[in-house]
Formats: sequence, C-alpha cells, structure tokens
Amino acid sequence: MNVKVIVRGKAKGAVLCAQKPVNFLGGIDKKTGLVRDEKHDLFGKFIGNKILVFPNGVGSSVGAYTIYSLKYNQSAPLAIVCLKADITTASGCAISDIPLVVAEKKDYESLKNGQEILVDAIEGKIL
Amino acid sequence: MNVKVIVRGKAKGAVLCAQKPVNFLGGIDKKTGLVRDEKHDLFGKFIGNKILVFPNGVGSSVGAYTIYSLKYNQSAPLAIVCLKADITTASGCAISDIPLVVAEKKDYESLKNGQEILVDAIEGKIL
Amino acid sequence: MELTKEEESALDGKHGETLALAYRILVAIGEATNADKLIPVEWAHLSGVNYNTIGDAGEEFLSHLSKDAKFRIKTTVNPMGFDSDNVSKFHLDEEFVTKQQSIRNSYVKMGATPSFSCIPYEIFELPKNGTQVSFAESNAAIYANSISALKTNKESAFSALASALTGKSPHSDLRDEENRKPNLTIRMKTEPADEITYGLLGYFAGKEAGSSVAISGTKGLDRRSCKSLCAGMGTSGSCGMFTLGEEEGEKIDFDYKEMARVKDELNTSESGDIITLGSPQLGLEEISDLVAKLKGRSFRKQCMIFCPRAIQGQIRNLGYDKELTRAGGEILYDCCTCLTPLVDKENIDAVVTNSVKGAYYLKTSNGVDVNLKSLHQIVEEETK
Amino acid sequence: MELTKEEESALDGKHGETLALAYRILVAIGEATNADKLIPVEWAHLSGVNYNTIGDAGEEFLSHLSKDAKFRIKTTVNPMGFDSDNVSKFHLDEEFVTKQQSIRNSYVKMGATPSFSCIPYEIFELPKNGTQVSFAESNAAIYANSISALKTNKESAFSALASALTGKSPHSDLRDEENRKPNLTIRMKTEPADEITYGLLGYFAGKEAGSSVAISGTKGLDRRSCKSLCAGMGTSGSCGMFTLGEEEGEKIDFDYKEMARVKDELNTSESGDIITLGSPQLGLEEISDLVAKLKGRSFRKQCMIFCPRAIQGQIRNLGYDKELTRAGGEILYDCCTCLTPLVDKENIDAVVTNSVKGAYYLKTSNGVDVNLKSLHQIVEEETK
Repeated sequence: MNVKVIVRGKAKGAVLCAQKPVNFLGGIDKKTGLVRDEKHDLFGKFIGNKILVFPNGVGSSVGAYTIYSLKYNQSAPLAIVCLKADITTASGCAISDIPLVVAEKKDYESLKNGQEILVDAIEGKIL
Repeated sequence: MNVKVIVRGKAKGAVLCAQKPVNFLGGIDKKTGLVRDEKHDLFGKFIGNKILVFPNGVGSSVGAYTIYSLKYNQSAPLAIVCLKADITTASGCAISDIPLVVAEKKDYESLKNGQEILVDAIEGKIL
Repeated sequence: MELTKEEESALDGKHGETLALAYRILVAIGEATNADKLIPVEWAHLSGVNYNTIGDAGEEFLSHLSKDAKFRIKTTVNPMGFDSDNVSKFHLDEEFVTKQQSIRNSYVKMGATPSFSCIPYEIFELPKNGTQVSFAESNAAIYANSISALKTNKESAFSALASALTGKSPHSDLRDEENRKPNLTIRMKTEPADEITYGLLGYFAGKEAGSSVAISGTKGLDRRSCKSLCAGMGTSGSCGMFTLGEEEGEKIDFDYKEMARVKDELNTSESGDIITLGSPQLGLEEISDLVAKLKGRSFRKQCMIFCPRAIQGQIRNLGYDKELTRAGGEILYDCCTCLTPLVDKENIDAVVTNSVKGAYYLKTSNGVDVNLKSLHQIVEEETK
Repeated sequence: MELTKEEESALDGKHGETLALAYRILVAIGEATNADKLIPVEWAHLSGVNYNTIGDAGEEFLSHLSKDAKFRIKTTVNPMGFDSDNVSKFHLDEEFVTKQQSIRNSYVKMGATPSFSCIPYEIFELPKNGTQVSFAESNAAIYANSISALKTNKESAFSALASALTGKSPHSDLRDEENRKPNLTIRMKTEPADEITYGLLGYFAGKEAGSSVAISGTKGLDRRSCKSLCAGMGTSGSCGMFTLGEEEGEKIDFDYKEMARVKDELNTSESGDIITLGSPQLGLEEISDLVAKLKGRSFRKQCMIFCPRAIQGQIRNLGYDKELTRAGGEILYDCCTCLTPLVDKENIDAVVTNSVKGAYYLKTSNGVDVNLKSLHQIVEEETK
C-alpha cells in the first residue's frame, strides 16, 4: 500500500494495533514502554520493537518528549503508522528518528495485529 | 551672592517673586505667559521677560513642555531662581536655554520684587 | 511543503546539526498538517521544562543541545518542578533537584526567559493582533488564539522548540485564517457558571471538537472563567481555539447530563487532604480576589497557591503574601499543580482543587484522587 | 556630577546635536538633584504626547527632533488626545487632528511603541526587580517604585525623553536605595476604603510628603485601590513612592476632617452631565468587573470608558465591548480622562468620575465641574 511519509526511514517488524488514540504523556511509561492508561485497549502491553498502529496522538504537548524518552530507553516502536498525524507524534518521531507514515483509511484498517510488515518511509510504501 | 548653577547662561532683568510653588502645566498659560491659577499669588501676572523667583516647581511632568512653549511664544522668564530645583523645571529650562540657579535660603529670601539683578549662571553668582 | 533554498540547505545540515534537527521537525509537522510553506513566528512558548515529565532523556538532550544552540526569537518557558526559593522544604530527592537545575540552565543558556509560567498571555506584553506565535502549553495556545488575538497551532514541546531555534513554523491549520472558523457549536445549557462548570465545558468541548469550536449560551463568562475553559479544553483533545456565539454546522448540547458525566470522570473523591490552587497559575487578579475572599478566615488544611514569579514583587509590595500566609496559604512560584512532584501519593490520598486540568493530571500522573470544588466553595467549606 | 569621557564628548556635541541636547538635560537634572553620576536605565515611558498639553511648540520640537533622533532603549508613551478609530465622532478641529497625528508619527519614527497608555505597568512585561527605568507619567512612576519593584524618579517629559535618547539617567533621589526609606507616615483613619478614599488619601499624602512616604492603617487595599492612590499622589506633589506600614519619624493622620477638606477641593458639583471612567486607564480586570456590575443595567447618560489599545483584542474576544455598548457605555482607546479634548466646557458643565486625578485635571484644564463618585455609586445611581 502507498502511504504518506511524515518522518523518513525504514523498519520491519510485527504490527501492534491500538483502537484508541494514544496519549504519550501519562498513557505510556517513558522508561518501560508499557501502556499504563487503564482505560486504553493496549493497557499493560509493551509498545517497543513493534510497528505501532494507532489513529492519532492526543494530550499534552510534552508527549513528544515521551517518544524521545522511549527511544532513549530502548522501548520505542520501530515505526509508527497513523490515520492522521498530529504535531506531537510527528515532532516526537522526527527528533527520535522513528519512521512515521499516514495511511489511507481503507489501508489503515487492513493492518492486523502480529502481521509482519516493512514500512518504507522513503518510497512511501508498506510491504 | 553665590548660587548653584543648574542651567548655564546669563540674564539681566527685574525680579518677580512667587510665594507659592509653580505648577507650569495648568498654572501658566503656555501662549500668553499669564498665571491662570486663581489660587496662586501671581494670578493674572505676566511671567515673561522677568527673572522669575519661586521656591520649586510642582505638578505634571508635561510642565517641562510648558516652559518650552513659553520660550517659543516669547513669553518665558529671562532666568529662574529657585530654592530647590526640581526635575520638571530643570529639564524645561535646559531644553529652552533659560538660565536656572538655586540660591541659599537666606539669599533667596533677600530677593525683592522689581529689583534689577544679573543672573550669572556661568560663574554661579547673582549681582 | 515548499522550502526556500536557504531552508533546504539548513535541512541538509549546511548550517550545523542543531538547525538541521530543527528543520527536520518543521518538515515533519509540515507534512503532518499539510502545510504549504514555513512562515515567521515572533514568540515561542516551550513546554518540556519539568524534570518529572521529560526525564533523563530530556535533560540530556537539552544539555547537549544547549552546547551551541541559540534561540532566535523571544522564548518563554512553562513551569518547572519546584519553587527555586523553597527547594529544601519539600524533601525532593537530590537527583530531581540537580536534573531540574540542569534543565533550567540549558534553557537559559539557549536564551529563554526563565518565566516558568503557563500563563504567558498574562505576564508578557502581547504582540499586535494577528501575530503568529508558537505556544506549546495547551491552555496558553487556546487562550492566545481565542482571546489574545494571536495565531498559533496547538504546538508540541519539540515543534515550539524548533520555532524557537529557527523563528519559523509550518503554515497550516489555525495559522491559516480559512481554517479558524468552527464548524461545530457547543451549546451551553447549564448553571451555575462558575470556573468548574467552564472547566468541564472546556474538557467536553475539547473531546468533541476538531481544531476550532464555537461555544454558545455562555453566562457571565469573564476572563477568569475563560482561563478555566481554555485549560479544560487543552487537556482532553486537540482543539486549539474557540469563538463565542453560534456558528453554522453541527450543534451539540452541553447539558446537565453531559456535565455530570464529565464531572464523574474527574471528581473521584468527596474530600481531600490538601488544597491546590493553580493550573493555570493564578495571576494578580485572582490573588487579589482570593485575598479579599479570605478576609478574617484561614484554611483548615495545607493550601498550595501556584503563581508565576513575574508577579512576586507585586504580590509582596501589595502585602498579599502576608495576608495569604496569615490565612495558612503557601505561595509557590515557578511551578504549578499540573505535573508537580510536590503532591506525592505516598503522603496524600486526595486533593481539593478548582482546576479541571489539575484534576486530570493529579489523577493520571500523580495517582491521587481529586475533589473538584469552586473557589467560592473552597473558601466556604475549607476555611474557618 | 561626574561624567565619563564618552559622556563629556556627547555633551560637547561630538556625537551630534540630539545627543548634546539630551546630555544637557541630564546634566541639568543631575545638578538639580545632586546626582553623583549617570547610570543606565532600561525603559523610558514618556509624557508629552497629547497635543492639548504640548501645543505647537511641542509638536514642532518633536517633528524636528525625529528627523534624525532614535531611541536607544524600550520607549513607551502616554495617552494622546483621541481614539484613532473614532476621530470623526468627536468634532475635533482639523488642526488638532493633524498636529496630534504629527506628534504620534514623530514618536513612532524615533522608535517608540505606540502604546498611548498611562498604565505601562499593567500592559508591558516588567523587568526584573530593582531595574532602573525612567517614567514621566506620575501615577506610573509611583506604581513602578511602590508596587512593581522598579526604580525611577518622578521624571519630567524631557528627562524621560533624554533617557530614551541616551539610555541613561542621573543617579539620585529614588534611584539610590538610601533615599527610598520614608521619614513620614500618613496614618489612614477613615472608611469606607473605596477608590475615592484611596485617591483622596493619595492626593493628601502627595501634598505632605517629600519624595517617599509610608502609609499605615490601610483597609482592604487591593491592586485597583493602589492605582487610585498612585494617581492621586502623583497629582498633588512631588512624592514618587510609598511603602505600606508605619515607619520611624513624623506621623500625620488622614482622618475624616482631612478627607472632607480634600474632597471639598475636588468635588465641585452634586451631579454631572456625562460620566468618564479612567485616569488611570482601565485594565482588563476593571473592565471585567465593570461588565459584571452592569449586568442587566444601562447608563442614564453618556459614559466614556478609557482603555489602552493593548487590551482591545481581548476586550472584543471576551465579548466585553458588546456588553458595554449594550449598557450605553463607549470604550475609547489611546486617550484618557486626564487632559482629554473630548470633554468641552462649551457643551458640558460637570462630569461624574471616580478618578481623583481626573477630577483635578477636568477642573483645572478643561474648566468643568466634577462630581466624585465611586464606581459602586456610579452603577447604583447613574444606571437604570
């Protein structure tokens, strides 16, 4: 599928899909990479070393630092696929060299948990 | 008598003494040089072409412009002798080239209406 | 997004590492928001100052960045973790204090004004109407767009930082006049119109709205209620501005049922061990009003009052500090309710506050319960 | 007063006419106040902006000066004669309008911020505590020294102008920490503590005091009462600051007799044809309070409300302008009660105002009588 490139890079890994938007500050533990928001559908899951798929980011502007901290603590996703890229996620990924792409709704919805994909955020493709 | 020089210059003329402090803005008509403050002891008098003697200036900071306007309208005193120089009078005289001196209390009180004096605001003397 | 030749070469690293990084951020958010170009901004207000939120990763990043980076425009900063004058009183661990000081020093070294305030719109003079700024603090971004007649997107910590380093931001979303008109109206159908109601309304509207929303049916909305509205709105979603009065398009009612639903989510206790006032920080107007309300009364429990340091001199000269101390209050500068390390769940089960934003972060970040009460209620019920 | 070599050569005209003039002024006020040297100042606030007060002489002087002069520090300016947006409404003569615009242009050309406000301490961010500034507007100088933790003498229009041109001022009087301690205390013995009482107290204290005065026994003194106090004090004498609480040295009581004496001097009518609010101009806090007080009421007569333009955007976005217009009020920016050409004795016999400073200038400069009433009274008695 073709995707829009927000932050360039390439990564290969297993998909982890979130139904709800992600609030990085507060919602994710910046050291362990575990989802700590009890109301979130990924509660308790580790988001590191996966291709994280979620509709969009919400919440505090400082969430961008959480993404950077995850990278620093080796708990960051390999790449992120969004339905709508927001400023917090885009800037957090840019500074942390995490490839970020936006997929069309139909394509986005076709991504399944556990599926192995290659995010090519240079050519703008997911294979 | 010896006086302290605030604004340099020389002028000769007749003394006009005010008992009360002078509020240039509001108290003096900036065009005609007539004292228009009904409560002032010089009410109705023309202050131009005299050596004006008064204890100190009071009132609005814009009074300095009134002094400048008096000079512009040829209604300014030839020189001013004060007991205590204030910022409004000093700056107004400086910009308008009106010699200004401060006299000791005893000397100040010896000055009489109508007396012809020479204010030497270079050497710091009144003759 | 189109870049000028100059911008391209900065992105390619021809003007150094720092600018290359800043332009990478600008390009990413430009792509994310479908911007057509970069435009100049005159003022950046940064979040990411509290060690509690940015951690070791953030502290090291800023320390490294400040070795050669310099801010190109007026840059002000959000609250940090404690009041510099009262560090020892709060038994903060030494590492926290050292790391927080390092963060402070890095920002100052790069040229930031050490304002440590989430109400820049109250303590700094406002540029002329329509000026583009980059505000990362959400309540400040919404207030700037809605009340101060400035233009900003709801920036992230890094996007505002990139603006500070370059003097630029992508031209998109609320920076473009065409996108500022709301297509959803929230109709307020509730009383009483105190700061809690407006905070809850903001929280509700923030969840429902896109980037801009209209609010109609407001009653007695004054500047201080607006602060609550902005703070609530900034907490729950991505909405970056509101207008007053009904607009064309979809309408949603904020009625008693909705208000109760939001309040139930945030009001998790019927009482509290301490009181916190702030989030956003209190300005001189609120302090003045608080002093008047406290005449002859004193707090039954510890009450922290969070203010920007910019008003410390005035608070002292007006004698307000003496009055608040007499009443058992404690003024804290440089920090705020929101994300403060001074409220610790080891010692405190629940907090009384009049801030909807504060309630959200006290629960989610500090892990303590919250009892939401208006300032009027706090003075009635929590003082003697 | 000692000058550096650099300052000597500027005084001698080696850096041009303008600087020579500016240094002549600084030397004169330095001699007048027994200064030891010149020191740097960071901000000048100028009076002498209203054509009504500076006339043709002032207009020509500024026009000539602005041909090559440039301000070296942040420079803000006092109100002018009218609201630029509403010139035509007031039947001002053409010469007034032209000359006023010329004055405005001269100041802006030299680098002033076109603030046209007598409350710079409310609309601009404050430099850090202890910073030396040069404020010519008397209420602003007193407020800066007493509340804002800044240092200034009570400057004249030209001394502040000289500071703007050189970035300097003589080190004397209130600029020297040693001279700031008051040796006279005014003991307040009166009620009610409304803005009229504080204005009259200020007027009384200004007449009695030297350059600094202590005020004791204040009741419910808040920031807004302080504005009245500063404005009253600046009107009557040369006092440039106050502190709160009793000091050693002479004590004088401000009792009912003294209050009545001052009020009789300024309150010259039992009613008025129009109402003016301002002098000092109203800030957002007062506008917010006025809007709340006017809920469901409207003025029985014309009411002019004077504000700084800096808050126009916020007033509009908060919907305050609509509310005030509904109540029959008229917001005017850029100008103020004090020395306004908009109140003309040909058409108006007496004015209702809550400003003691306004009362003084309305009587002495505009030649109209004044009925002093607190804002509370005005809303009670002059609205329906």
